[in-house]
Amino acid sequence: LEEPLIFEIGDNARTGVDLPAPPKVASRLGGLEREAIGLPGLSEPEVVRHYTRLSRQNFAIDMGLFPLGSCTMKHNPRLNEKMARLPGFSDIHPLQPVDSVQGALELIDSLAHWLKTLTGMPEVAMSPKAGAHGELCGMLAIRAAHEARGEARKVVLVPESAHGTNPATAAFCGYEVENIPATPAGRVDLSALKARLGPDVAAVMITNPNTCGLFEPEMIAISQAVHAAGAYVYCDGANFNAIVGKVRPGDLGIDAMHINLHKTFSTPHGGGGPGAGPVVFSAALAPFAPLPFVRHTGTHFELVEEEQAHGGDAHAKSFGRMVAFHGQMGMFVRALSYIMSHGADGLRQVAEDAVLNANYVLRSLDDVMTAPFGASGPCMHEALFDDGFLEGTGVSTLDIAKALIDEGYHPMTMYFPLVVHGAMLIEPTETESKAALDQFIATLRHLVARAKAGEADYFRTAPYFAPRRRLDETLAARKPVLSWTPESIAAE
Amino acid sequence: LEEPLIFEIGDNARTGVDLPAPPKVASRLGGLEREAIGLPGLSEPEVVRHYTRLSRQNFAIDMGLFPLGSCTMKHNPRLNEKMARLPGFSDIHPLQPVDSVQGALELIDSLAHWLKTLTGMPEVAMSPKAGAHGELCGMLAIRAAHEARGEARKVVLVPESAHGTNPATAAFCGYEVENIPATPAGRVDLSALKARLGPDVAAVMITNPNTCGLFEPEMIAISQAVHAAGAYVYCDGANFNAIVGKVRPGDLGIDAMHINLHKTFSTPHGGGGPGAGPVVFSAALAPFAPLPFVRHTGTHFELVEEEQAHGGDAHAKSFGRMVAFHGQMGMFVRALSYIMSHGADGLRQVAEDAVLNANYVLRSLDDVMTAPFGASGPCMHEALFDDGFLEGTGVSTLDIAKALIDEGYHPMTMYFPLVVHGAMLIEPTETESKAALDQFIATLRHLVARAKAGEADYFRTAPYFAPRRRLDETLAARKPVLSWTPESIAAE
Amino acid sequence: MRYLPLTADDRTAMLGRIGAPGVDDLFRDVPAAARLSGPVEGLPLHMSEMEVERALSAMARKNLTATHVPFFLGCGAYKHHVPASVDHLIQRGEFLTSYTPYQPEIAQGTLQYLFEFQTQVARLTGMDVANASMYDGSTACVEAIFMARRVTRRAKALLSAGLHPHYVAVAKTLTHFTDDAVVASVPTLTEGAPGDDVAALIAAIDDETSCVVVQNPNLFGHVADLSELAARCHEKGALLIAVVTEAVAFGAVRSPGAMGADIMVGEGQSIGGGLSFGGPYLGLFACNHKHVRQMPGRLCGETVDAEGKRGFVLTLSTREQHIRREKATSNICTNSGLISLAFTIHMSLLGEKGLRDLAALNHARAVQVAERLGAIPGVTLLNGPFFNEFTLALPVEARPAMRRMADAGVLGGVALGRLYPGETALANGVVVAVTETQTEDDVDELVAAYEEAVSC
Amino acid sequence: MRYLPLTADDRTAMLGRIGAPGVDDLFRDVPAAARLSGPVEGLPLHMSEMEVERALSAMARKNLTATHVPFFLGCGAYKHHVPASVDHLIQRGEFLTSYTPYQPEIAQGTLQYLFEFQTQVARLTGMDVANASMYDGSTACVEAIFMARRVTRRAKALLSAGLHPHYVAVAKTLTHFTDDAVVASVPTLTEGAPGDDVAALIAAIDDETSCVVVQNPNLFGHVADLSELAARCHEKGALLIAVVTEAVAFGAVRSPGAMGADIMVGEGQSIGGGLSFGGPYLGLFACNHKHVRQMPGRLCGETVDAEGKRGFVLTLSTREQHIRREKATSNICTNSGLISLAFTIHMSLLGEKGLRDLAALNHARAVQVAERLGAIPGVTLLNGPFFNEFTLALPVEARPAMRRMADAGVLGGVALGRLYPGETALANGVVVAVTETQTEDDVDELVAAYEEAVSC
Repeated sequence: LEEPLIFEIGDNARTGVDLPAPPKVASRLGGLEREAIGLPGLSEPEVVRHYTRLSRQNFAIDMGLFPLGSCTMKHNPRLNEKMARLPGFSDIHPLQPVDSVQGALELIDSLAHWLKTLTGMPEVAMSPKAGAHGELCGMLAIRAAHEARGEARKVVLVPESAHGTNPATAAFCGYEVENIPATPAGRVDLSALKARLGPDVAAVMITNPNTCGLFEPEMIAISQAVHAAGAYVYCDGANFNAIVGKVRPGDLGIDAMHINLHKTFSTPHGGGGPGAGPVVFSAALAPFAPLPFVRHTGTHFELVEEEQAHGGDAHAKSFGRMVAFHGQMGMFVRALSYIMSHGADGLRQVAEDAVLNANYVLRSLDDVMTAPFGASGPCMHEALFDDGFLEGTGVSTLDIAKALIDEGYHPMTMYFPLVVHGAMLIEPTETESKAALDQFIATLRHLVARAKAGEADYFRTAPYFAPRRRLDETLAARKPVLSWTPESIAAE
Repeated sequence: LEEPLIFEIGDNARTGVDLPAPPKVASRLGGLEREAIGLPGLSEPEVVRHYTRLSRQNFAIDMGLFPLGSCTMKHNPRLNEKMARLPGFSDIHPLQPVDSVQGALELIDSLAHWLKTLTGMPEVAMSPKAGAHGELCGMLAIRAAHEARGEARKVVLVPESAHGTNPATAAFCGYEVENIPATPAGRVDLSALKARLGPDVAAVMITNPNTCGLFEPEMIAISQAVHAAGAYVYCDGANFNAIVGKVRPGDLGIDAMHINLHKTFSTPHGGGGPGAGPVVFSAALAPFAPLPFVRHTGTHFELVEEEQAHGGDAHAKSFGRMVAFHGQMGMFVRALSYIMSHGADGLRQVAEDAVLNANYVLRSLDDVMTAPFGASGPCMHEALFDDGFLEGTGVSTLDIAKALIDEGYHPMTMYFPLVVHGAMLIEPTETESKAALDQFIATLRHLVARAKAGEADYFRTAPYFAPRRRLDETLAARKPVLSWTPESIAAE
Repeated sequence: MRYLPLTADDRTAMLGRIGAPGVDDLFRDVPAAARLSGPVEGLPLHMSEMEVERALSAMARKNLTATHVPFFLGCGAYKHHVPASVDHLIQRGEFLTSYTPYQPEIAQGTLQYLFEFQTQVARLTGMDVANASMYDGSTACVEAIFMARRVTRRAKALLSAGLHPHYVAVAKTLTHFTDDAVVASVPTLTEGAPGDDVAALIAAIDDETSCVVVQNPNLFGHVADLSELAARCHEKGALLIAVVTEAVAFGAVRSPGAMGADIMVGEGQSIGGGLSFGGPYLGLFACNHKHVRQMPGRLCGETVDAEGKRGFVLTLSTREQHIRREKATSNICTNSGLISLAFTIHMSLLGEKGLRDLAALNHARAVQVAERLGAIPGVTLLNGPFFNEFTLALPVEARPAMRRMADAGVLGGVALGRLYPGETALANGVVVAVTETQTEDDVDELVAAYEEAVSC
Repeated sequence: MRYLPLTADDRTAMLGRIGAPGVDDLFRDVPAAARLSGPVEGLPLHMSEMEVERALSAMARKNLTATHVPFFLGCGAYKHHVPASVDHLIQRGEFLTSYTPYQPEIAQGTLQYLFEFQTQVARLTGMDVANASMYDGSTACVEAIFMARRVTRRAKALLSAGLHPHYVAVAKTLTHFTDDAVVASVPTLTEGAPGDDVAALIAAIDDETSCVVVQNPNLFGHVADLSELAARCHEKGALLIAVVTEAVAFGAVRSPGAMGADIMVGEGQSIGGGLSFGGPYLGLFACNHKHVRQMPGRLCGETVDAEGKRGFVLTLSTREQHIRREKATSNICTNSGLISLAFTIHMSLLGEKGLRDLAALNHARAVQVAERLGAIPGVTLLNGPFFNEFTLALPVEARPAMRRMADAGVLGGVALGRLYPGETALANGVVVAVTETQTEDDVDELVAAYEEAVSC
């Protein structure tokens, strides 16, 4: 059964809610009454069935292994959902008098304490709404710090293997972006970096572990060189899952790092959000961090949210407010629930198992697939392959990924990072069992064997058993249909 | 991907729960320590994925139309689930002092009031756990009433079209069961009934609307005849959805009727339970109803649960306790939530729409399918067909039902009631839209056309696209494998 | 009318196709005298979701909930911590809104978990096979008595004095109308073994006895070795029915099967279920291979489909009422599907290690609390061996004491006067259950409350 | 370690295949100086689910929740009744634990609801197209200012005095580092039209102006006709950005599109979302066809699959950062997927009729409450037209008055002193929001609380 759109099944008469009749009053809308809207009405049974059916067209962690490199698709404990729905967290208003939300502020303060201690950094800004927003926060603090010194540095250095968000963020903050090449071993080229550093460079944005799944062994040297040049080190924290509890970024000389709560700390991805991207800061950047802040004074939690409150305050040089209100409270509760469940010991085990799982995948496949940096030693939490092993088969990285769908898996990350050809980046995460990995490995080996056996035709039109075959993305972009009208594209 | 059993994926080392370490104490188990158990251990992610995947092999109301006659598979509002989980209902112990559970007793009393008023009956026993248990309750009260009069009547009359539970229940209570034939119009044969009534007859168990989906137009006359013979009328309330808010069974002379809360009042079927089967009683049977009872005295709710409390009490002749504790509290909350949502006006609309939907199906299909009682007038909430229209096609009722699965529907009830050949009993319920019915009707017409066009081979091995093809039920019964062992049947 | 999809236009169009002038015409078979012309009188009209929520929440708030106070009640219903994932999974529409799995092609989800449930219950109880659940422990218990009659063709059941008095009452109610004789006696609070009457039962077994029904741990928390009783039953051709009301005990106490029971019935609410004021609960029923065809209730069995793939179906249904009508083994038609699913998921999460750890934690905490309460002057701890529940003798009548304690916000135990209202010899007794859920503060408040109660 | 499936045996076997002597060997690239030898110091170890629940519940209980007290706060976050089915559906694992729908073959569930969401938002706002949501209203607002710069190639934004001060602050923070000039002024509590500066804005538009940003209803609840302002913007080549923070108003107040707005940004929390102490919320963003390629954020579009079946994909992604890197229209990578799903489901349940009824109910209740509060001696109702929110001038400073009210268990409004801490001219102002959720008792308590506050 094809699932129609709600606009195709609703009408004007039905509704899925009942409401008490309004009291009779004279309207005070000033004559600005609403015109026709054009929304369909449905009863509750129809709505429940519609969205239940739609959901069944999705793949999800709850259904199977989700080896999406750099996305950390790990198990989402339902305890976290339950905790986020406690009325004491879910049903409080951001502008209630602070005495009436002491528990909420305590929760934010507790999570902040964990994040600072795990990273070894003295300050954390909690309000950024997602990873990219956290990057923005970090870069704004860096820019504010330079401005406070009266410097107008214009350049941000970004390694080739950076996440796409990094250059976008730097540009958004008004910086010119320059790339730094990678070494043959997939790391930042330290000498190239040193050569480029100078008084025009504001910051280096680095990802560590990097997007090849490798730790930067020269990280301390990099930081020292950057600091010596008067610049700051921004670290993309998307890959923190590989080292949480094992390494404190503060010990590596990082000045700012966002933490994707929806990656490392398992708040659900929810089909694309909401996320949360708190940013930890070194002592050098801490004064510039954005408002608001929770401050613990004895038994009371204060909320520092007024820019006017700067005088004499530790946040006197704050670059200001990034969002209305105080950040992603619902995500904070989930993350703290996850963090407390693991504890300092469990989080360390998380990193160890994530890295162990990735290396197990790497070493179980590198005889039949090509691992460009496999020879340089262990990977961190994700295993990177290129498409060298597909040469001459007529099968592409994309084809392998789509064929995985029919085997019950989400595709791995494809064509990223850009530094290798036809990249396949596999991040199993620590919440997959050895049995699940063994099954996944066997499946991939089977597909590789079929590709090498000349079955390119099979691959080129996979998947066959998904809710949809391959979709025409060119048509969508060429002739954008972005909202429903009675004339369907498919009917043409 | 085939989903293994937990016994095939677990081991002894894992667990999906964490617990605080126990304090060290000397055991007081008297040396009776537990021997080896043999349960597999799994982590939480594995368990969540396993049961999520299993769930996806089920069909459910949330997925599509469920036209299962006599089962009333209607929409299950999520409000009811939310209400049942309020800690004030879900987290109280049945033996707490009654002063600490006044709200719980108020809820039971409120639901009891609704059930009594809707049925026009003066008393209701809330504790029966399900429909069949309610039947037992009703028949025990009837037997107790006869005993109280010093009579030892031995026979219960059951019409041909009765639910299978009815004769089973009567037999369970020590009665001999005799059948009453149906008229060609699918009703109880009143003259045959009158002819059989006599001093040995304890009760008539009747279903009204009956299992052919028809109302018994002579119901009042039946009751009068039964009462005149000194017997009681037990009504199977499974089909109450057809008349709720339109007709009060008390006005028809019924002495006892169970109400399947999981049918008429939408507590979820849950894959086979739990249900709840309160029983309403006429004044004649009320004194014999089972304990416990909630009694409202001014502002206080009492719980009458002690058999010793009989003296002077309205329940002095109670036949006793049927279950530990007070019945299906969780189901009571759901049912009351549903009932209050509809109100007296909405429940009346429920019956009207349920009957309208069934007649619409009947009249949209009776030109291509055979409706044995179609000529006698409207049906109630379910439309009955027989397999006359399949004569000579080589296609059976079962085949049609299984073919429906591939079209996205649950099969209708098959081969029940027994009074027609190859019965197909379709109960759409009031929570299906006209559009959903039109689609269902079109699908059935299409299948009928294919059957008549000679596609018997197609039907005989349907379904093709379900999680399983037809299963070998004979093998299962001949060689029962009722718990897991490492040797799978399928492997042999 | 948020749950009703038909619009006025729909209704008109549909009546048109039917050929009926109005909806009342469809009800023309109803005798005119019984037709209501409008909504049933004396009842309110429909309400918004918000209003229903308000009204029911107001009722809910009037109850003292176990989570919010020191809570130590047991006697057949126990508070344990249930992982959040259990309730999440059982609420998936595919489980919640599905039907009894009579159409196995589209019910493998339900059928496979039932097969897992049956296997789990069989292993926990030390029996060969378990059914797919029954209403609750009390109804499972009387079903076992009837089953023993079918197996032994005898009709006298001996019920232990340690059996939950509600279970005794249910057995008496239902057997009143059959030929079964039920022999039950009032328990005594013997120090060291309250409610234990194994020796008396052994003495009472005769050639008429169909079965002996013993709860273990019994109502008073006492744990007994049933092996000798089992042997004696078997000598006399009777069945031993073991009853367990606290399923967590399976993780610590020797199983009924290992002690020689023929049938095990129990209340499964402890695993995966909530207190819910007494229902819905989960009847467990297990027995040995040789009696399986006399077992009541649904059974799920393994088989293969037309392509040879493993699959599951309801089986041996010739025992059941919908096939056998008046010759069925019981009249039960509904099981506790969703509650058995919660049990299965919680048990899968626990695994053997988790269950043993949970049981060990329950036992150790109960021992601690028992010793603290027993040390209060005037309070006597009656139990020798026990699992997580024990009986105290107070110097005052227990039922009013527990009421006063509840008024002060402590749910301190089940007074025996509540369960045996006429029995003055039991009136000072109270049964206290301890699980993993109470905090140290809860225990301190409990001890203080008992000290206060005793000093009154 | 309930979330970690690897056993000690697994780890040993896996290290064997890898050929590593131990797990620390896998971390050998980490500089020795930065390797921790054990768990991070100063943090607790792992906890059971029960213990975590206890600790977090203890924090939650310290907050005064909107459901449990008379609650009348708004100013950008509103309490409405959300049907239970919404939260049920968004918790389905297939939605909750899925990823951004970059693999459309296995993400049609997400993609189709995004397409429905976009259509709903476009129709509600009276605009042609909407994106698939942004973080919240405040970040959507600053994105609209940047978009106006891209469209007009000008860099001066005029912000209405009636715009939420947090939105103003966010715009100032982010534009500080770009070339945009942001002009904003302090609102005045003009009787009849508090915070209204439409005339002043019209006067201020010049040839440098990229956009005018006006909230409607504004922070003070005032509802204005923006048509003339829109016409004036268009004459001058500037864009009108309309901001709506209370999405229920779409059911009662003329839409931004109908008034001539070029971009509509808003906070969608009111439909489907909870208060959640300020987040996660839902940024709405809509504009007209001609500007769609300058629109930030994800877009879902209709297409067909290889078999010709209708399907949906993320499209026009060349605007986005993962493709464009430094040339992207914004750096946003995450939307508010699950919150947009809640919005879509709640809106589907409402339908046009339900939304209009809900808005009418909000308005009527607000008018009633406003009149009662305005009748209190000393209290002045400042609003002429308003929807469900209005501003009062008290004879006393409002912020301490609201604190005292909260201490007494009434959340009576947002004191303007909280939002404009330095502005003494606003210090006696308070904004009161009324929705369908307050009972008559709540209103009575509110009125009594204000009478008390005024008399202090």
